[in-house]
Amino acid sequence: MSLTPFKVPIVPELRKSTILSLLAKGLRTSERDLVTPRIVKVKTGVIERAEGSAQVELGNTKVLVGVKTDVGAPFRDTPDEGVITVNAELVPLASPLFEPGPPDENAIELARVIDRSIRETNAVDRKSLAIIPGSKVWVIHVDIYVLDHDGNLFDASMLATMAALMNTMLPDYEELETGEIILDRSKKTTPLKINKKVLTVNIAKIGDYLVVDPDLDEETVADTRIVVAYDEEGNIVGIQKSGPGAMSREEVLKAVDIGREAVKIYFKSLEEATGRAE
Amino acid sequence: MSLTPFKVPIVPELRKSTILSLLAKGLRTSERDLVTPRIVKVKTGVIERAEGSAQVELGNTKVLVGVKTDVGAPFRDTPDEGVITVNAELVPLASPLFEPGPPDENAIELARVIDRSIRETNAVDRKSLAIIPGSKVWVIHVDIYVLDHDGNLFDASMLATMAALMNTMLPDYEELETGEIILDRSKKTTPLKINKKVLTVNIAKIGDYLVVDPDLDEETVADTRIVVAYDEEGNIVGIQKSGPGAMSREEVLKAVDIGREAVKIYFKSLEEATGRAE
Amino acid sequence: MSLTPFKVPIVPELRKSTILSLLAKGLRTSERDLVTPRIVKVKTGVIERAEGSAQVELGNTKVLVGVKTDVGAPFRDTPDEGVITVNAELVPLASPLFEPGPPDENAIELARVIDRSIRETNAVDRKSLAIIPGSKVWVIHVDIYVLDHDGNLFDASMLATMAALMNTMLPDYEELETGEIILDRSKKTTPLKINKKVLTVNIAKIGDYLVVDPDLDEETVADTRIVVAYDEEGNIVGIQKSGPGAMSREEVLKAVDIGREAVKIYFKSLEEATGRAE
Amino acid sequence: MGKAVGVKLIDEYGRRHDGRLPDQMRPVRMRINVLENADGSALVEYGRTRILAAVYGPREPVQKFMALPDRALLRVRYHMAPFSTEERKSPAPSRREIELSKVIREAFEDIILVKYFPRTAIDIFLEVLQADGGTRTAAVTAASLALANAGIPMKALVAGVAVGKIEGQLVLDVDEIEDGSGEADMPVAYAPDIEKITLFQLNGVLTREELEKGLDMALSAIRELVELEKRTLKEEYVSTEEV
Amino acid sequence: MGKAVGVKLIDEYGRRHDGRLPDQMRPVRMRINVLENADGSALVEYGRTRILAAVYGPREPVQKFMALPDRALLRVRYHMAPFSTEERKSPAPSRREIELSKVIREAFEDIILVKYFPRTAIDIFLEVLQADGGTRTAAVTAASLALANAGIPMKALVAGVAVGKIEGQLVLDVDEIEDGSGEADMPVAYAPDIEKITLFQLNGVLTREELEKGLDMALSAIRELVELEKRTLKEEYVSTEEV
Amino acid sequence: MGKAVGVKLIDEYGRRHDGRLPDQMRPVRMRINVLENADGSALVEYGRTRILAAVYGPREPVQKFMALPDRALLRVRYHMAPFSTEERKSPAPSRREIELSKVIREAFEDIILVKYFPRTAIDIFLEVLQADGGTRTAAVTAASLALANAGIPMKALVAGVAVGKIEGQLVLDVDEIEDGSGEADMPVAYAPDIEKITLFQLNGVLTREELEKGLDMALSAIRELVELEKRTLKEEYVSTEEV
Repeated sequence: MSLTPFKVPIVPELRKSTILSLLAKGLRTSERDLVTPRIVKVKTGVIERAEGSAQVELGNTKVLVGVKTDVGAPFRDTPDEGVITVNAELVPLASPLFEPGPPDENAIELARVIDRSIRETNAVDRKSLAIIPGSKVWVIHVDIYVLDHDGNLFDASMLATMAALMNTMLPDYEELETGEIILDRSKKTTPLKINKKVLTVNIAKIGDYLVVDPDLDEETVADTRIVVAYDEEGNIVGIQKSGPGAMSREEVLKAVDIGREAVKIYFKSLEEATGRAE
Repeated sequence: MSLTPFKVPIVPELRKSTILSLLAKGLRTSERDLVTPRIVKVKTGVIERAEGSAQVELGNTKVLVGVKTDVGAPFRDTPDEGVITVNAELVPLASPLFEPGPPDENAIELARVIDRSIRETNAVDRKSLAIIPGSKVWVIHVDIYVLDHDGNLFDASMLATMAALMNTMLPDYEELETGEIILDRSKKTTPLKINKKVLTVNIAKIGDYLVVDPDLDEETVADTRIVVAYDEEGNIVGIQKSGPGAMSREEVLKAVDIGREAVKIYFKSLEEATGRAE
Repeated sequence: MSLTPFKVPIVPELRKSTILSLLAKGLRTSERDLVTPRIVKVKTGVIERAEGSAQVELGNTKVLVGVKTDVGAPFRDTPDEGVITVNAELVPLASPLFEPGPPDENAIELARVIDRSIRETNAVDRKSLAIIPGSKVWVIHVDIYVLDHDGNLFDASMLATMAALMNTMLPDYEELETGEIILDRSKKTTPLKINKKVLTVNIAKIGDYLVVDPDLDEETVADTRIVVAYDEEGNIVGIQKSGPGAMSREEVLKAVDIGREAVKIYFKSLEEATGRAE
Repeated sequence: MGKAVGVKLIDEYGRRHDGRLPDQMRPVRMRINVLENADGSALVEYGRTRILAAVYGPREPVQKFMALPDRALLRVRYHMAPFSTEERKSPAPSRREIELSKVIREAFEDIILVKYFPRTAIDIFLEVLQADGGTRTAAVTAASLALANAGIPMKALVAGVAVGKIEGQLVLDVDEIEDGSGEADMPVAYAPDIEKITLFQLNGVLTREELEKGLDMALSAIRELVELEKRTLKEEYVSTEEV
Repeated sequence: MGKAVGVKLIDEYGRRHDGRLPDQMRPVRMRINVLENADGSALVEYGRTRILAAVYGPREPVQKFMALPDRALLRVRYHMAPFSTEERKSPAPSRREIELSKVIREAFEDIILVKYFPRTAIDIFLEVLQADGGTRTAAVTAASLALANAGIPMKALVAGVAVGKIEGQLVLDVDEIEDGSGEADMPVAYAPDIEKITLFQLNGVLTREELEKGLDMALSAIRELVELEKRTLKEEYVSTEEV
Repeated sequence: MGKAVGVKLIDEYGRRHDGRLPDQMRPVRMRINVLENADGSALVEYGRTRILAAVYGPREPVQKFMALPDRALLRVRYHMAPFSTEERKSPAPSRREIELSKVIREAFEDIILVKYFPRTAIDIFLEVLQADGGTRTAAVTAASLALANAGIPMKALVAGVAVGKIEGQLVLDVDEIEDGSGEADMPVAYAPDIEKITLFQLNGVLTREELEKGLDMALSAIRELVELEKRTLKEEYVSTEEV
């Protein structure tokens, strides 16, 4: 069941007209142009005890991602592949809009969009995660933790997820004669095998304008948003129109093109943080 | 925890007195006598991909039942018998009275009354559902889906359940050397073995009158209801007084006798639909 | 998430000043001194079909504890030890303050404080509960059922738990060749091995006074409470400050000393009821 | 709950496994005023089956939007203690408990004079402390006593008992062993003073004749149970063993 | 849902496993007024995918605090019947169903004239009776019909369809077999009369060119689907097989 | 969480496994103003244990019926991030988290001047980002800082620390390894300026003398921690490693 949100902040008409009149001049309240994201900071290894982690700041939005690994059973239809789960928590310390409780539709959508981008591109090499094919595989838990919400949780979470996965080291393990696997989490020596890097660009439609990386005010006044995932070759590897409202055919295609340029900025930040430029 | 319903439609006194004054003449608003159900339509095989299915219309009440099968472990105390589960969903499209959410007490009562009628009579041959006695048996899931609620969900659901079970074909399977069972749902060749046919008759007490198959208006003004399950031999194979209110000893016995006649109409509809008259 | 209780009974100021002026004279509304608990009644074996049980009355507070046993898997890090679980239900018949539903923070705190007192002292010999070390162990379920709430659920529940555990007899069992364990609950011949007896004393701070075993009125007006667990040697085997409010260092130490005397009264009641003075 | 195999439940002399005759109840004990906080309370035992009932109200409903303008709201919870059954029962309400809460509530909707107390709630909390068959009917009896003990006006007292069919024979007040192997179980609640059946279920197969005979066995036993209730309300405690 | 191994999904003549051409839809059936209680209802089939839609409202919101002062509250539930899938689906809402309920609600937020009905709720209930690929897009089509059938004013009718990529080729209206082995699945909902895309997702990998081509395939098919909707609203029932 | 077997946790020179003396804390870092949206926030580290605290309020309670006429309602959530522990922790609140939320809330009920803000709510959200022992006491310290940072008036600042007993010896600020093998763990929160103990638990066995000695170790350390809090409130960031 999905309901029209009835507890959203009401943005004064004045605010909206300020945003629009700035956009008409090619400007934004955050003093950047329409196609440039806010300042991005990516830091990996921020949770030493996790197998992988990263914190991303995108303007005032702050997202922490931790990766934990475990040994479990594979899915029946992919017996020789590891399992990856993505979960997002919009914890209440991040925003007056968030309340404690199980993930709501926004948290679930966020996690699923990121999950699909990784899964469909085989970004993490799932075959390399089989320990005993058919019975024991690595289970990779990606937990997205939003710490400060100032809009565009998609791009910040995707970037933090990708950085955390690239930062992940699998623990050493011992295989007992019984087939049981005993982990030694104090030793983590095997990097998670990454096949592909994937990032998203969230583009908001405000009036007739398309703007990259909307902040919370912009998201609130936006007509709608489209989130596009790209790989480094510029392929489109996932899309989600998110939010009420509609776009024309031309706007969709234009957004895809704008995003393809903007994602390069994110990829640069990712490379700088992970030192794994390829 | 059970609460007096506090969101029931209030039937105007006028409506109730209309119903009562018609009953005094042996008539009902739906232009039938007191002991005759509404027009029944039974159609089987309506969900092609399910292992069995049936849709029943009883006046304006419409119920869909689908049967899915799976392989699972038997109960510990009946290691050589299959498992049957009955679940009812009062989905919100069926009535302004239904809200989304897990089954409430009405849905649970409905499912359990039908479940008991089937179980106690061994209507489905559970012994024939053992695949490897003690470890692998068929699990038969009966899902009752109410699509339009105009009263008497009991009889419509029981009829649809019975018809769907008679319509059920078990999938072919292969037993691996490991003991694992692999289903091939594209081939369904074994009919589910039915030992006995069981149907219910719901009888409402309105004032001093007993009426068969009450519609929603009648249920709302009824003092109470009694649902009696019968097999084809006329044995009583289950009873549930449902709804607030009470009955005298004589009313109970009279209801049981009225129901025993009325159930023949339902059995006829069942036979016509399933072509399995015995 | 924990909230300031917003549905607590409001104790009239008058009541509070009555309590305080009595305390100033070393008296209490229940006609006892500050360091003496209410009259205690302990009765064991009250639920014949349970493996162990006890009912405790502490003034008007009444708690029933039942112990059920089962066979299950040990925890991974203690493969040769049995498992003990403690659960508390504040069932709504016990108080107008209790509502049906899953255990709230008060019930959870109660269960966990008692659980820790037992666990940390190895009060129940967990090693003796291994059946097949590494795979099959006894699982001991302690269920605390509050029947009448007139304050100090901690001491009454702890006493009932201890008495019920001392009353517990493990069922006979048969080990099949498959390694499966078949219980015969009709024969219970092996007493649960108790290493240590542990009881708590709940001390409320009301103004500048410390009172043992507060009743509900006293708990309601109390500034805070401290629950101290002791073994028979007078060691301190658990503490929980419970309730809002604070205590000074001196009050804490004084409470611990007061409790150490008061607990002897409880131990005496326990011994009389169980006949297992050691 | 498993079916006992090969055990004769009725012997050659017509005696049941615990020595009872077919139309004989287990020893019954009733007591009121067993709890301090509740407005009314009762403890009822049919043999080893033991039910504790508490009644609160009429009082303000927990949530105001539930209040009914023309009558009291009834809330009933039938709940089993985790230690009441052979294997520990999870305290979370099962589908069975949800259904039984409903049928027990409905057994009292037309008995309590709910019109006297508009906008209030009357709560009936039933705890199965020990389960040995017949818990829902003993719960009805306990609820009736607790309601009377709370001074809630009722049209009449109600009591319940189950009739079973084992080895082809109708028997009164089935216990767990008999229920597990029985062919039918028919719980009935009845208010003799107004001749109303307020709860009625059948789980199993009966002929029309057996139904009528079984029903009459139940009604007859319930008349005695209600007499016991009346004595209990006067004397606070009654036991058929001591009679 | 497993990927079919070694099965050719497009043959040498460009035909798909069920004989369709790449840009061909499955047989479509639409019917309105299929339910009595709902204010509007529709049954939509794309091949074996079958969706039942009901609309209630504008009516009072279930909980008053949800009411919005300047517009109607929309509630959408996309739900799969337990028997709609290959293996039984638990009736509890899955994460997938929660997401799809959201994107379908958002597909109508800007289509329904919600400003006309402040303080009310409009409920769209979508039940997947049988799932064979494309359920969310068929659900959008069914919702559009049920809304119109309920007389809810809308800016335009909406319909949906998914374009997939299998064996390197773009194909219209993928079914479950194709989806399971496909490289991409792109569900689109569109209101042709106002030229608005109201739902858009891509699951898989496409080049920029494929995206544009696929989108145009979808929009073209949706134009025809909306024509069918219009005919359905006049004639109550339409099937492309009978055309 | 398993007990380390055969590992000496205190060496012959009285040094602990990480080189600390018995009465020595791990390196402590405190920082405020770490979040933008919260009215007050703090990050507190005791060694590898890391707690993020946010305070919102006084603000309107989420649900109006919770509002208290004479004081602010306090809401506290102690919550562990799934990646904070050795094995992933489910984000659903555990019984342990529910209990700790309660005792931490109670540690502030008498510290915050709740009477100043009737009918409002003050929310304290505590996220354990990394858990290495002592999370509840570090959480109290973080909450105290975040409350001060939010400008919520308090009687005094509060801080917390746990004293443990390992190999017969009392030690300050136990970490996870020590806790796992320890004989006792005693978390204490204290407001030195008003000499009030606001949180106090003991998990394990102590003699009367050990209790007093351990309590004094804790109080002494807390006095220093509160001094650090005061410096942090002036300087925004403080670390004992840099001192």
